[in-house]
Amino acid sequence: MPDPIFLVLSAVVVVSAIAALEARELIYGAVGLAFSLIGVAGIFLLLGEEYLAMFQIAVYVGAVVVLIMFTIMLVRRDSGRPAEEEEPGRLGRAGAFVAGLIALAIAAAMYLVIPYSAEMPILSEISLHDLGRTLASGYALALVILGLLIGATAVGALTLAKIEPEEERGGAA
Amino acid sequence: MEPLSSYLVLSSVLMGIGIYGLVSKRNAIRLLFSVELIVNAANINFAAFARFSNPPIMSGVLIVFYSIAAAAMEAAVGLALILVAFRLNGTIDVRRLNRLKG
Amino acid sequence: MAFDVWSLVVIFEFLAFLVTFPLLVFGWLMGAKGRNAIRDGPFESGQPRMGEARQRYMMQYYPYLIMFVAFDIISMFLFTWGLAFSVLPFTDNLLFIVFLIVLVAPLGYALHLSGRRELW
Amino acid sequence: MNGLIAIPTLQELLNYIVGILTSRTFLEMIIFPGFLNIMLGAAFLVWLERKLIARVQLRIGPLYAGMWGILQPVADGVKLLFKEMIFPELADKKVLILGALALMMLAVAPVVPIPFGEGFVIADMNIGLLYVFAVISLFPTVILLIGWGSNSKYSLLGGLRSMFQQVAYEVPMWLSVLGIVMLTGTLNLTEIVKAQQKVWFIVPEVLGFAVFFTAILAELERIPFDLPEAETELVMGWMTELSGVAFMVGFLAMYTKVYVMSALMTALFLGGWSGPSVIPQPVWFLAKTFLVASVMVIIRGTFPRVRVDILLKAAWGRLLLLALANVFVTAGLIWLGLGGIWKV
Repeated sequence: MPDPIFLVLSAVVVVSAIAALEARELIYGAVGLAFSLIGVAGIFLLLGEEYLAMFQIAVYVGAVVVLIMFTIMLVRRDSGRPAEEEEPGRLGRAGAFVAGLIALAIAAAMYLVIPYSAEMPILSEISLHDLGRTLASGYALALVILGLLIGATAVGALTLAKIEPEEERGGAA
Repeated sequence: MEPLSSYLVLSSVLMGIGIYGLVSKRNAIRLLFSVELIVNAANINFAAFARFSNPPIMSGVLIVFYSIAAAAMEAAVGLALILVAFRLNGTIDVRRLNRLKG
Repeated sequence: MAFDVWSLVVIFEFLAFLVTFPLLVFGWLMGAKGRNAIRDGPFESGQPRMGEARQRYMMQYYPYLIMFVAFDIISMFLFTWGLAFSVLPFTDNLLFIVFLIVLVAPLGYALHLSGRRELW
Repeated sequence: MNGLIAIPTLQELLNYIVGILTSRTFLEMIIFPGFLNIMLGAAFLVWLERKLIARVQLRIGPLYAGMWGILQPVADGVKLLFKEMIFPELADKKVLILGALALMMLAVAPVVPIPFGEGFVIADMNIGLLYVFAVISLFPTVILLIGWGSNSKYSLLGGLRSMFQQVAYEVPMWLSVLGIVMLTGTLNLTEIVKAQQKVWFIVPEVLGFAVFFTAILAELERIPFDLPEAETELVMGWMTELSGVAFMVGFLAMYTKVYVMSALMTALFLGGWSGPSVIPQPVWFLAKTFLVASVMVIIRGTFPRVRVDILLKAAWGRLLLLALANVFVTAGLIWLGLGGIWKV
């Protein structure tokens, strides 16, 4: 008997993920994505990873979705129409078929091959202190590299997004 | 309690949706949505495996932290690229962004 | 189990929904209705509508948004550090400070870029 | 247990329901730290603001509804309840209505882990502080959506400004609290209050207090930083196209947010419920909360509005660095061995 909470959360995740891809207006797609990500945070809570769930909500929904919405608002033609031409024809159906096949194959593989479809071990909560301690002791180098990565990507994104003066002079592309 | 395989099935379904989006959509921002969905599917797997091993593995959780951080910054760069593509071509339809083709 | 706490959050949100949604429905039912071409236009200080509302606008503050994404992640990592601060040895604390200082350079760059209005 | 599910009698069912309705958790949700408290607090803040601002500007303020006009918020509410909800023809009605609903639901959510007294807390979360911040970080999304869905220039510009402002001040707000987390080593708000029984955190964290207060003024879009709804430029900002009950809900949500953030600040920096025990703990807490809110109102009465580029530049160039300086000061305090005072 599956856990009803898990079922509800899975339904939220899956349905809003589909809505994100199929919504008519791009910005409502972003809302769907936000709900899907919140659902994934709920799954993390169900797994007992509270800090991770808060991290997910604050970073994904609080920052990434806002950035996506802002970009969607910028990426519009002057007429106000959204700058996209969807064509859900043959390709869409083929894509759905392929994706369904892949998902089915992976799901079957996981269901059959994974040796322990066991219960979650009952255990004490992972203490919040351990998180910082493990991060600092075992993953120190990775942390500094992550800092460099974040810095480099931030500089890269800014350099990409700004309008070069010569680009303006070059005229319409 | 849910067994491990439920989480894995959920994550593979999510990944299937992401792949569907990547294959069939032409809008660059929707492709970014699909990538985020796939990353999230992977994150569910990491967290589930970390929690279900006995004793739970701390690094399984930490790798999700790193993964979320990297995915967020990747989204920032991707959106900047989309902005540039829109400014140069007036469209974000990936089928029309083929000016690099010889 | 920690999830009990979160079910309380869900119940509380549901109660908030139960309090607010009937209000909105009530207002919808009780308020006057009717169509009027002038009144139904967007508010532009009494002027007739001019052009599209959803047009392109300046993105001078875009660098701040990128910096927000960066520092959002950083501060979440820093909270793990803060939790463990008093049990960590001195060298490990220095590590986090290095992690923080690495991010000051992009911040300076973002501030510089955002100050130059001709770029956006 | 022989395969049959026992069907409860009506009496048992009734007892069960009464048991739930009178359980402490449920009462806490509905009455004291929960809804009644929040709604009355927010309504009281509306009145307090109008009255205090009137005093600052040498006026009298609301006078006729009830004693000293204290029922004025109720009168306003009833008026708005019966007004027509006007939605521009190009706007997305669903976004406006659901956006107002979402604002209200988000505004009440942070109250869950805030302790209004020892034991007067809805859910004692281990991770309460982070939960509050995660909820607050969802506001810009909703506000941007409302601004977009209104399909009006004022709303869109107001929504964008609001988004940039809230996003910019979120980071200093988080980092100004990091010092407290370092001193106590916990994210549980009840334990943070308990750690302040000897000395309130406003003493060692005075820099963090200043940064936090500035940041929440900006988060709440209160006057020196109320650019999103600067009435001379943007009419009502992102709320321009909300009308009738939708406006009422959005407006009440904003005041609820003021109340909840004042409560959060009380719990974090002003010792929470601690005080001489002749007065009960919740009274201390509420008194401090309304003191914080009154200070915000008086600031509204006395300060001019700042410009948007200065505002954003100040967040990243000054406030963030001050918050980081506060972190280093706290680290120094702990390395000097003074951290034991606030250890739980």
